[in-house]
Amino acid sequence: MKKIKKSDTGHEELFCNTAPSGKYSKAVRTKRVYVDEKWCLGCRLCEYHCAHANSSEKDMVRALKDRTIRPRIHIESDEHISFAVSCRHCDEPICVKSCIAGAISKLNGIVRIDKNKCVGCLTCVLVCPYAAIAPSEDGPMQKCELCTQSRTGTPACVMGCPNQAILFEEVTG
Amino acid sequence: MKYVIIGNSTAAVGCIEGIRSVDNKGEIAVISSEQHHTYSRPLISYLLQGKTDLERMKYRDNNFYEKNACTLLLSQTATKINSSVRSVQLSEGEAVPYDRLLIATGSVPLIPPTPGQGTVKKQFTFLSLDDADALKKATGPDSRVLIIGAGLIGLKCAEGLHGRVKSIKVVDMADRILPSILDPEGSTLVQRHLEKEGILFYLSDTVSEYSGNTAALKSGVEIGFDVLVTAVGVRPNVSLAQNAGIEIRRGILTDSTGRTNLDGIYAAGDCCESHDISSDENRVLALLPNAYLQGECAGVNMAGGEKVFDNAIPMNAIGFWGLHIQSAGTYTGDVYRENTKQEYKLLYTKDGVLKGFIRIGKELSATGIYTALIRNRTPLDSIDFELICKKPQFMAFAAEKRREMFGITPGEEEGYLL
Amino acid sequence: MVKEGQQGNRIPSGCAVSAVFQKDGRRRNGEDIIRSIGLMHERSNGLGGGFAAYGIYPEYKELYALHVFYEGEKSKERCEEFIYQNFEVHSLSKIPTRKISQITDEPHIWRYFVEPFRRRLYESQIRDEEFVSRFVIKVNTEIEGAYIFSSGKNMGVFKAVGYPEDVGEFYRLEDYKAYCWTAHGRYPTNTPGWWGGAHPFALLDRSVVHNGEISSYDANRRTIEMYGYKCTLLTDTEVITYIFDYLVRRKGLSYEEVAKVIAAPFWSTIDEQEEAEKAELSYLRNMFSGLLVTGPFSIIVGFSGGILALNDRLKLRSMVVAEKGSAVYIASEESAIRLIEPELDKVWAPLGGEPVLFTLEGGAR
Amino acid sequence: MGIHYLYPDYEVLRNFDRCIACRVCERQCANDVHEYSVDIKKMAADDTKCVNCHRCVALCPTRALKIVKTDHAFKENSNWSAETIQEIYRQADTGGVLLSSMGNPRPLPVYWDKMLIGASQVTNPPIDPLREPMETKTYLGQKSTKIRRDKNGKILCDCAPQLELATPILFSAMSYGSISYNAHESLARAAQALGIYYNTGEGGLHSDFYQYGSNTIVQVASGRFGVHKDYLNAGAAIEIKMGQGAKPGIGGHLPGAKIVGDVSMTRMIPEGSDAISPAPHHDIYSIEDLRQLVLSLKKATNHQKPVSVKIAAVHNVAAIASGIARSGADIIVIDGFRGGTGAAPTRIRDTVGIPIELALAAVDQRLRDEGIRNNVSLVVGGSIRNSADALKAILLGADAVYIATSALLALGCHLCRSCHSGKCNWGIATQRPELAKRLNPNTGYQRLCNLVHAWTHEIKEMMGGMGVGSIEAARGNRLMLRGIGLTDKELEILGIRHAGE
Repeated sequence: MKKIKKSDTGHEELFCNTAPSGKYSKAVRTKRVYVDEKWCLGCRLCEYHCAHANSSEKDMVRALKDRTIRPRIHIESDEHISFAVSCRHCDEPICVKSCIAGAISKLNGIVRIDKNKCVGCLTCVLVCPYAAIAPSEDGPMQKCELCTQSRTGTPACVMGCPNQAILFEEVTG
Repeated sequence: MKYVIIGNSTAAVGCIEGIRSVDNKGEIAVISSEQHHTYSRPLISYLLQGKTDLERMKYRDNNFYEKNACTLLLSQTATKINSSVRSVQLSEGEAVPYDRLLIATGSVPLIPPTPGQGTVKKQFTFLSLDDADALKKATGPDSRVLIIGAGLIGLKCAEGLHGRVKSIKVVDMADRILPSILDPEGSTLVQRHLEKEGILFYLSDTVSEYSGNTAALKSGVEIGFDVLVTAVGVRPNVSLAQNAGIEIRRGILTDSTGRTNLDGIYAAGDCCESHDISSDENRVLALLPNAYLQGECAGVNMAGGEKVFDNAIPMNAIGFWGLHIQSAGTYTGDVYRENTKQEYKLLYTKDGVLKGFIRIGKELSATGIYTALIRNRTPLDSIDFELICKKPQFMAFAAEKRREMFGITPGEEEGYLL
Repeated sequence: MVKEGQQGNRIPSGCAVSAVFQKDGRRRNGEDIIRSIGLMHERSNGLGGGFAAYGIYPEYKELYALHVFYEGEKSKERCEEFIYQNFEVHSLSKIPTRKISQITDEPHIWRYFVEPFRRRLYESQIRDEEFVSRFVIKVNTEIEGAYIFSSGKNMGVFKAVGYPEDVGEFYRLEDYKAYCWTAHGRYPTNTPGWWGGAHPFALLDRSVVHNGEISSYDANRRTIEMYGYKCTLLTDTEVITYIFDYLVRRKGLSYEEVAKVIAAPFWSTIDEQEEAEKAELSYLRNMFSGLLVTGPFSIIVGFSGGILALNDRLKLRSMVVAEKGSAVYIASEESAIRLIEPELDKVWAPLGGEPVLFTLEGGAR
Repeated sequence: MGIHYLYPDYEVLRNFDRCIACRVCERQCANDVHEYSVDIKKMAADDTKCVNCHRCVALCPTRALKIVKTDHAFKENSNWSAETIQEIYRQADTGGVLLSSMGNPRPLPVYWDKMLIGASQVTNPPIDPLREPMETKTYLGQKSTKIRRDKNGKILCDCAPQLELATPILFSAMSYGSISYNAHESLARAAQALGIYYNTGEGGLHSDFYQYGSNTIVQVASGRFGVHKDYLNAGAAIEIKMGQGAKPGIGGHLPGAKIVGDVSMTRMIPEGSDAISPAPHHDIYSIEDLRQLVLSLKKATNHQKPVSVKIAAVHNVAAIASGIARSGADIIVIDGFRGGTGAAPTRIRDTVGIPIELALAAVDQRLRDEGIRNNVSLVVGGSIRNSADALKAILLGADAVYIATSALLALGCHLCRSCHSGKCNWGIATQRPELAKRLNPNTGYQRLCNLVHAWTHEIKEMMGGMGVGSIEAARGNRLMLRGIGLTDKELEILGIRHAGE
């Protein structure tokens, strides 16, 4: 597989001007989902694979037929451009720091939501600069947890992308 | 290194996590006048409502203190800070020495002096778990509740009590509800929504006198009630700091690292003043995210790390019966306004940046994109502002920016191994 | 019966090889070599055996010695007519043989000591060796029933259908004295058993005995045939002989250089060499790529004044070399050497693709 | 409709029980076959627009789609097939020449399938490629058998320029314009990674791809599009394209619609103008003219680059090849009649030219008979479909094979034979950016590498079976081939014996 070094992408700059406490934060090698907009076809298969992976049904038809899907990755597109948007699992996750219920945490590089604690106040929606958190069908908020909790165990959007526009890569973060 | 934290809420937790990101060894003592494991203060209305319970509203896991090696001193009130010998005097007589001290004493409710207040048997404030507990015990299906204050606390209290009491009436001296986060039109919109749920409002009015279970309003209206909740506001709890000689303005004054003017003493949370970058003014931002960020920043610096927190802004996400209100920043400058069936939206721009916004609607998504624009003071000419006004979206950003955010920098691909 | 090469009939065969070479030029008779090849009896199956001997005709050493099989009088007449048109014949005779029960159906076997007419050489504007080789190829392909199986100077090939030790007895090899003997016992996996198909195979003074079955056969054949050779027997030995003839005689390569062509090192090995060697190995392998021989072989090439032993690159066939004083022994099996010289100075198995070359001290005689 | 109406050849079958109306098919079909009906919340398909490229089928996440051949039929007639009848309707409609893409689909003999490869048993050991070296490295170029030595007797190792191939497979010419930028990038990167070559075709070389020059063969065709000095020097070799197997004797025509942006710049012709390659090179009307061009190109590149000449396999191919082998060219490429094309007149594609197997056998033998086989390397193309085809070609006498259709298939082509429409749903034969981006070169190059690796592995296995440890010992080793079900004449031309002999 491809080896990718993390660049100073300024991921944090959008929401948190606290100087990155680089030398104090623990460097964790983490795999993250990256999007290569150049190759996104806007087919939206990632959304469907995500919704399916996070359902309890083995068969996508049973899982998704006649339903409005609520994927944790979503495509923005216009006539010419399309790209997928999902949680960046930020080094300094503002959602974790802002959650009024203490329901969001980051463990092993993955930002997760404890649905049991979530009260649905939408503070996370207010603060997340990546628009990566949205309500689930049954109320509490949901977000991409890199399929650690899903049926597939490895990101379904990445596996389902027909054009390698979504990559699951290890970075030093 | 001995760390002492006065307070056990969000800022304190932020501080503990901040310290532990740098220092795994130092001792941490947490002094709390309450008797509870750290809990999510804003969740007390949800507790009333039954949407959460004591276990679930714990702000951190049960093993939080243990995991972070904290000594927890519950039901202990700090009475004095002796900065010359670096110790904190507790009400129980013991003095706790510190090398670094965090003051995170939060805020206390304001109770305006009103004639006859003493005659009200069941009266409460609504700031702590104990408040909520007491209020829960004091109310029943026949209770008529009078809430003084149509701000965030008063109205969340109203929502919390809704359904478990007979009636809820809200009095506020302002001419509209939620004046701190909404514009007049927005206030009206939300007020109508609350009224549909049976909440009665008495605005531009104040209680001139209580007499037992009756409140006489200045307007002449008399309201009978069984339970009174006073929620006109809070003020920073600064007396301890003040007595220690720490500089106080609207709240405790700190620099961007969380330091007060006294060596080794830091402060964070609702007891402090913040610099709101959207208005370029110092204000008390009694908001949970703000408390955490301040506490964490102070914690890192207390432990010898380096961190600054210098982009505080006001922001709020609140909802009542499915109607969500999200706002941030300062309402100043040019306004983009949208009022559709789905959403009521105001965006305020000034000096080429987004200063503030208000969104009201049943389904609000991606608001963080707006919030980030304010926080980062993103020049609006670097994005497609017209597009982003319609809806917060990344399409409005330059492709390069999107690549920074979501992608992999070209040239870093080292090639594939087969 | 379809002979070797007829109607495209190609017969792979397993074999035994053996050789004795005296570096000092001392000549010995054929008894030792017969015993040596005879020991490896089970490596042959009675369908072919033969010998090449160098230094046997000192009295005619400037003349080409043609050994010819004739199937009948008619072919003899035609061939001799052709010989007389092109050569001055200094001597001719039947090759002496001994009647033994193991060797039957022998053809007429004649020997001619000849010299090309100067006039013919001048007319054709070619050197005498080239002239003789073309003549041999022409006879063998065009004159039905005639087959020249030896055409060198001061050397001769003796071969027949039968076990090699019987072939040696048949040809009375105890009467010949040579400084170099090579021998071959054949185990063809098809059974035409034609005398011409026995080995050694020789062109001019270069003779080849070979054990193996080369997988590159048709690639080599189709390449060498571009240069005027005609592979009529479709045997490995034939094509290898032609390749040696082409590279040594016509291209002027040394025997070591020939080894770099036919048993070229693997590219990975070539890449490890220092620049000059790498360049030469690459050049030879690339330019003569059609002459790379793959598949198992162990060959012994006899020529005037020297002998070469070579294995395929992977050493898929056994071959042992030994020395005792100025005698050199090469054989498929060590026992075949020990039988005739139990006390050896040195015995070794050459590596795959590593040529072992010996020449007479003081040059060819 | 009426007389113009042709019932579609293929029908889109949708299993509505499985369709979740995700609309991926709709978004992915450039031919607008699929459409979502909002009112009934169902997908619908217009079969008349379907080219049977399988894009929708491949991307449907619930396997709700398949394409089937219609059972709509004309009255049975062995002489007048449905296809023949419909072609007449179309021509009667338009008065035009019928156009097609990709290779000849007719059921003509495929000689590869009538040749079998040998293997060692007992007398000669098979070689296990996992244990022993198994070499596929090949050099293309003139082989000099002259041995010259310096004064110390060292052999002088100077020879004509050679192309080194890690494996005897090259990607054959497909122009930028006929295929997309991303397809070219995939080919270029794969060629580099594999240690082989790809070919620019006659569309010039995009400046982005000069970096792959050492693995590039630049083509000079009759239109001379994109040819200039830097271009000639950018590649590792130059190929003069005299003909193409899919359409011998005619030129090319890339419609102006495809001459956009970089394509126009790379070809050095104005945007929107048709790129017409003449049938002949108008400076080559004879073999001696060809020789002049070969020498001119060598001169222009300081004799550093091998020059190849590509011809279509036609009736007298052996004689033509003999002429080329004496022209100074280093490599002869022969393209068989099953070779692909971005667009060709159907009649020509299907009826002109001869099979590559016979052409190769004839040319190789002819050059050997004339003793000039070493003057040139021989590369053949025109439907090399698998590693066995490639090895059979080498056993017949080729030095290496060109693959194009196989490479395109690896890139996703489903052989719908609609390249000429410019709406390739797989992002290959198109210049529309939204379609071209469907071929991610990261994927494409990887798949090409995989394909060639796989073939090389298979070739090594078969070589091992034959006991041939190096590819040059397989070249022209026709004894390793046997015919099956072939006539004496066919066997004679192929120069092989029948199975069992």
